[in-house]
Amino acid sequence: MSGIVATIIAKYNYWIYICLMMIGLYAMITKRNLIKKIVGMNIFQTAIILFYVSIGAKRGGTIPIIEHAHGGQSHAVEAVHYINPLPHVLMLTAIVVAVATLGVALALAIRIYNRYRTLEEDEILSRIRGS
Amino acid sequence: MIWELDMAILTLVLFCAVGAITVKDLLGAAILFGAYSFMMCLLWAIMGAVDVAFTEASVGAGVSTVFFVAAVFRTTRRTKD
Amino acid sequence: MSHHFPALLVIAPLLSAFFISGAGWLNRRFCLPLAVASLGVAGLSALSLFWRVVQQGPVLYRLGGWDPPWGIAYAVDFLNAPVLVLICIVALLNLWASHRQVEEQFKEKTGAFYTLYVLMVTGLLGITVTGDAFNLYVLLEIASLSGYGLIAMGEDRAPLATLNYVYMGTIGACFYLLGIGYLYIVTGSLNMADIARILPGLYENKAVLTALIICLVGLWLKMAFFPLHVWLPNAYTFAPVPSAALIAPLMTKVMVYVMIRLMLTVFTPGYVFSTLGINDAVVWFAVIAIVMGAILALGQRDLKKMISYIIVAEVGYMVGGAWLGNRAGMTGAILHIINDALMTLCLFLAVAAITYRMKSYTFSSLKGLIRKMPFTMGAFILGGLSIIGVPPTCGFFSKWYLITGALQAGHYGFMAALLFSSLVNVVLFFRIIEIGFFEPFNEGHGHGEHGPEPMNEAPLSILVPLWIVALGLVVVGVYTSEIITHVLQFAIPKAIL
Amino acid sequence: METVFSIKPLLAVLVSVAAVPFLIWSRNPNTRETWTFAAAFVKFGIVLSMLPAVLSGTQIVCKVAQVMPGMAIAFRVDALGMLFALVSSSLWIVTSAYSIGYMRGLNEHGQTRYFCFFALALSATIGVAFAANLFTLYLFYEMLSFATYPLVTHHQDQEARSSGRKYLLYIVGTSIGLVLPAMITAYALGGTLEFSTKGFLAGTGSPALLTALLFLFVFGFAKAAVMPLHSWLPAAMVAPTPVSALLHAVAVVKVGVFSVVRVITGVFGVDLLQSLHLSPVLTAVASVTILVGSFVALSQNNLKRLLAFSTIAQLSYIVLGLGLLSPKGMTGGILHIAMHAFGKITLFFCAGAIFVATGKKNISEMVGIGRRMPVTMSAFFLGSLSIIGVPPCGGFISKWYLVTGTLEANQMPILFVLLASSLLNAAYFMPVVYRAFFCTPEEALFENRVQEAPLFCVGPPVITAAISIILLFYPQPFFRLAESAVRAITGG
Amino acid sequence: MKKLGLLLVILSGALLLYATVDFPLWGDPSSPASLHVSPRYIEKTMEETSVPNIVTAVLADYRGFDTMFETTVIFGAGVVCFLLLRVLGGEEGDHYYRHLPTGVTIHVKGAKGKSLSGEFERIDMLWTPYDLVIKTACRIMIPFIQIYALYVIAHGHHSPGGGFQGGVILGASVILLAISQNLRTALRRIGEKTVGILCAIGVFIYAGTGALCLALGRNFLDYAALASVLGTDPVTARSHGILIVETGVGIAVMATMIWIYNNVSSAGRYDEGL
Repeated sequence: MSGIVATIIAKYNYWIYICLMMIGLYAMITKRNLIKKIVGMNIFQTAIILFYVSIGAKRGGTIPIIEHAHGGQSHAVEAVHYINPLPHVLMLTAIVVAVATLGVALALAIRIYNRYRTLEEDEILSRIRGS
Repeated sequence: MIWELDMAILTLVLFCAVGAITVKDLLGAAILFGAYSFMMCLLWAIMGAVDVAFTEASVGAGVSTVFFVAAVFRTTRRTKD
Repeated sequence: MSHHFPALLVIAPLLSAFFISGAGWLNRRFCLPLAVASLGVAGLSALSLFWRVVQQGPVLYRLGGWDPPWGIAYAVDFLNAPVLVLICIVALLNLWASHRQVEEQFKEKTGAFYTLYVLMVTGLLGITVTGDAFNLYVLLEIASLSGYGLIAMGEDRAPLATLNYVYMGTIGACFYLLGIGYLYIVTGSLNMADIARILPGLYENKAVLTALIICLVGLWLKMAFFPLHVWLPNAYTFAPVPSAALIAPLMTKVMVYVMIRLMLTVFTPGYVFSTLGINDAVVWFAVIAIVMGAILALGQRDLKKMISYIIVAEVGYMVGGAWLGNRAGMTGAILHIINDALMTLCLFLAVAAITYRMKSYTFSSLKGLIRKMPFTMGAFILGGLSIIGVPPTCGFFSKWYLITGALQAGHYGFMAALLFSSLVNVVLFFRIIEIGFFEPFNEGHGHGEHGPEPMNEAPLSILVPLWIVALGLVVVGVYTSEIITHVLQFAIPKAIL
Repeated sequence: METVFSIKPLLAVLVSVAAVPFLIWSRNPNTRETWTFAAAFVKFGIVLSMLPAVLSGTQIVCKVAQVMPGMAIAFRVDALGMLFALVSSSLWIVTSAYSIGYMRGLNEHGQTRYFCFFALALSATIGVAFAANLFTLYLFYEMLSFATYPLVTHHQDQEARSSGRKYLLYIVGTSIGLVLPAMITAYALGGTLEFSTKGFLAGTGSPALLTALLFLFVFGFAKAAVMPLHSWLPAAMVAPTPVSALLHAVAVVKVGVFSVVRVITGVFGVDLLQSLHLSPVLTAVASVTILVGSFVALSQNNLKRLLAFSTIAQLSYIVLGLGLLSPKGMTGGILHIAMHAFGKITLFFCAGAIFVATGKKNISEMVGIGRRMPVTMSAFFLGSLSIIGVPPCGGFISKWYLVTGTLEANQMPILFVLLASSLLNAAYFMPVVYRAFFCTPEEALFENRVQEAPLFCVGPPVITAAISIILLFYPQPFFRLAESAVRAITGG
Repeated sequence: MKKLGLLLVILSGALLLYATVDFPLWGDPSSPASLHVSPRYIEKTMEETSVPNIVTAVLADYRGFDTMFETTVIFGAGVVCFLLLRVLGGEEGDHYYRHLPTGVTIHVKGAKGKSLSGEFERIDMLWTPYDLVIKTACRIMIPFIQIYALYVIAHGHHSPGGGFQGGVILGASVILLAISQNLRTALRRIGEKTVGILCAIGVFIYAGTGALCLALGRNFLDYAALASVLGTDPVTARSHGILIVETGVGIAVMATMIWIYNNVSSAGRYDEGL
């Protein structure tokens, strides 16, 4: 029993990230509303960030800010005591990219709405064919 | 890291995500997306990624949601799915 | 200074982007000179880097002064040096050709357009030169994001096409990011060379296999490999011509370069070709891509869309060639990156000239065009011949290597697909020539000397770059041997026979 | 064999390309035609200046660019190429004169374009003649295909459009679909594309593969019009007559045949073909083309179409001669390149002259024309004699050698094919001549005012007919070239 | 379409799940990711850059090049939004003004917008009165938010935060102003041109610092080169260099967030906004 729990704990993060990613992907593929797709896109991106942050997690490690006293010489730092900071750095970048993409996508959606007065893809397509 | 808390929030995140894409109102979707982001932020804080959590709190739950709301305000709340 | 060229290459356009953006608010006249100057500096850096690589071998540049696995390194080698030069040349020529249209079309927003243009080039150069897998993702996003902006400013339907591109492109980039994450979780490194060093012990690891597949799918989305191509035709068709002429030659080609880079440098040929058994499957996908691209191109009734579908087929050439798993195929694929970029540029500049005068690019507007715009159509035909693969234009030589590769690999399906697409290209281009040459039909039998019909050529600022590219097609073709013996042959690891 | 480096072959190729800008920029027709003549004479002069060296057994080589490892754009002038270059460059002069008469006589449009592409086509032809390797040959072969397209479709009407389509479909389709893969395979097998007297494919692949390659080449060079890839040739007869004359009796079709000859002799080599026992197959294909072509020609009413089918049949003589793989047969085949060229071009010139003078294209409308246009029709008669292969015309020599070749190779059926074909030739040419001259005045379909065509139209056929006759008595340059070519091929 | 999408999603999900079998356990301290590259960051940051927050050090120094482009991405997004949405010069049509003391609304037809005296306020057709409570509360909150943002930027060396987070908060404070009052009020405080130029300046500070290092003879972004300019030892120079670029990031991110918000919330017309 404890073995199963241990496995679940050990991989649960990864499973959830896969679920989230698939939710986002599903929304992007099947939803016809442009903004809904954008929401899906953001969920998708956030899921990947979750994945990376999970890589960085370290049992028994603390947040990656070194304890030190001002002025005093700090003691030797051991890697095992701190969480892996590299994924965090990467994910800061990824979050920024996500918000940048979000801005662009929303701007496009607004332009499309101004032109066709709807956000539903099928309605837009029928309007393009109609005109 | 407290793994029970971690798992509980992970499950909540899942609900928020499903909610955000199924709700039939774009403003609702935007707000649920905000909640989703905030849950994520909590999750990362638990995992010790404080900087990422901070960023997600200000960007994902904050500015992104504002952008969404602004865009929905400029377009329409109506959605068919 | 000379050993800072790898940084300068990317920094010059980047810094100028900020100045151009500022100039856009303060005084728009400075935008174009700034852009030209910065791309010129980048071009010179690329050329001198190319020269140095040919003379002395690969160059490594440590950004921030940190050693590679910890810091980010730029690595210029035989594979990316020619691509760097190519990007600079294409960007500069297109800037020259299209500045007039940009200023007419964008008016107050000229500054923003040039900013994005330069940023896009920065991104592409960075993607090509970087030796760090994650850095590549960030630069990829810069290139894509500015690409979205450039494309969306086109016609009525451009925003919708762009939004679809945004969706697909984001999925693609995210898949790539995810793949890098999978590699990171098993190797702990982000530097390409470092990953390649660690990887041999992990060939059996399922995460590595998955990483390869996800990265590939992501890149295929970005490069519009057949079933994943749906964003491309609309995006390139509705984009404004100046942007299309930058993005169409470069974006897909740089993505192919990234794929080859991953195959050769990160995953190593030993893993990609020997341990995995997916070569054949990928080449068959490429066959489908080529055939479908060709068939879909046949169904089009306007110039830009036709060329877009040709690009889809050409991507199939390159992917198939790279995955044949032998030296000739790989040489053909890399050579085709260069050649296809030039051919596409030539065609799009011709389309730019036609659009500039005729205000349309549908087939029906091409009637009598060979009389009206003989120089433009001449260059267009030259580009078409290159796409068909007629010697001595460069298209012939890459096709030669690809077919040789297919023969050596015993992959006759790929060979047949290449020949089929060449034949379809003959039909495509001669259909246009027919329209331009025959219509409107002369009454009677065409006897009797007509007075000279009004010739209405595009301005020289488009024609000169257009012809530079068109003649470049022949020059590159004639110098194929030099390119291969001095550059490309060192770009392919000795392990590939 | 001695080898000399010289840029003359390159000059010979480029001279007509260099003339194109002058043609475009010359404002009035007279300057334009002067430039055409100048280029034609210069080209002929350059080719002629290389003749003595070639006759003395020297090879002139010129390497322009190394385009791929082991593959170059290079020229090499040997006896075979010299013969072909001599024929085409000398006939360009005559055809230029004829073009001027014809185009002015009919007041055609787009003459500048016409002369430009004509010059380009000639460049390509000489390029093929002097090509030192298969790649260079292919390059100029393709260049010729595209340069002749505007000539074939010169009239720019619906008929020209559909003919142009057919032309390109056959020519470019086969060259990309068949020759290109064959060439790449040959390169992959032999590691080179350089023509050599023994060929470079011997011992490199399985017999089945090599046989398949040979047929890819023979059918791939569709300009040779070997059946079943012949039907572009009648379609291309919509072109103005000078184009048909030079390109479809001389340059284009001969380039196809010449390419086949080059492949047989330079890529495969006679020994290899002999060891593969391919001679009967080749000759069989050629024989079928000869007989079917001749039979179809019998039923033609349009004079130019008749000539086209006759060409299809005659071209296969050359393939046949080579396919015999006997020295005499090959000599005959190679000589036939020259002999047929002079004979056939005469016939085309005459057909064009008739069209210019009367506007008639069909044989049934030409009854009694010999009385009105005696000079033209006499030339026509001589030309047809040359094609049939009877003295006093040059065609006799080549046919004689072909016949002896069949005897030498001990191929009796082929002998019968040749004889039957000669009879058929006579059967479709002689009625034309007969009806032109021998008919009652009541049957004649022409009014009195019909006269000979302008001098520029009538002169050329007379000249070429005269040359045809001279060639019977003085075939020396061509004969010696053919002989030394065959010597080189067989290594004797 | 739905079924096909589901199938695709399940397939790719299965592929990803398949790979997790070979993943190291979650939080395993001996996973390759924790052993290969990252230990050096943790152990050497203090002596090499003298920045206790490892994330900041890696972000702005070891992998500073990534961050420069990250900032550029944001800048690019701002430019794209401007290019796509901004409607320039299209001020023709009807205009509405409200007389503040009395609340009377004036309708001006078919004229270019003109600025009336301070007693009038330009409004949109769909105008709703503002809530005084919200307005006042936000007015009080905004300065504190801004001070906090500056703290986040400046204290990024020692605590979570840095240029990016601080910049976003700073931008959010202006956005809050635009939401609680209206966009025009916010635009009066920080105009379009200012935003556009600030954006460029912010990223330029980053890239320019890098270029300065290059000009001083070290590699691009090697802040140790700044030691001679700042008059400190190379390690402290790195620390200061990080602060400089973080400031640049802060400016750029703030300006871009405002820029994107302005364009999105008014669809490029720069009217009242939300």
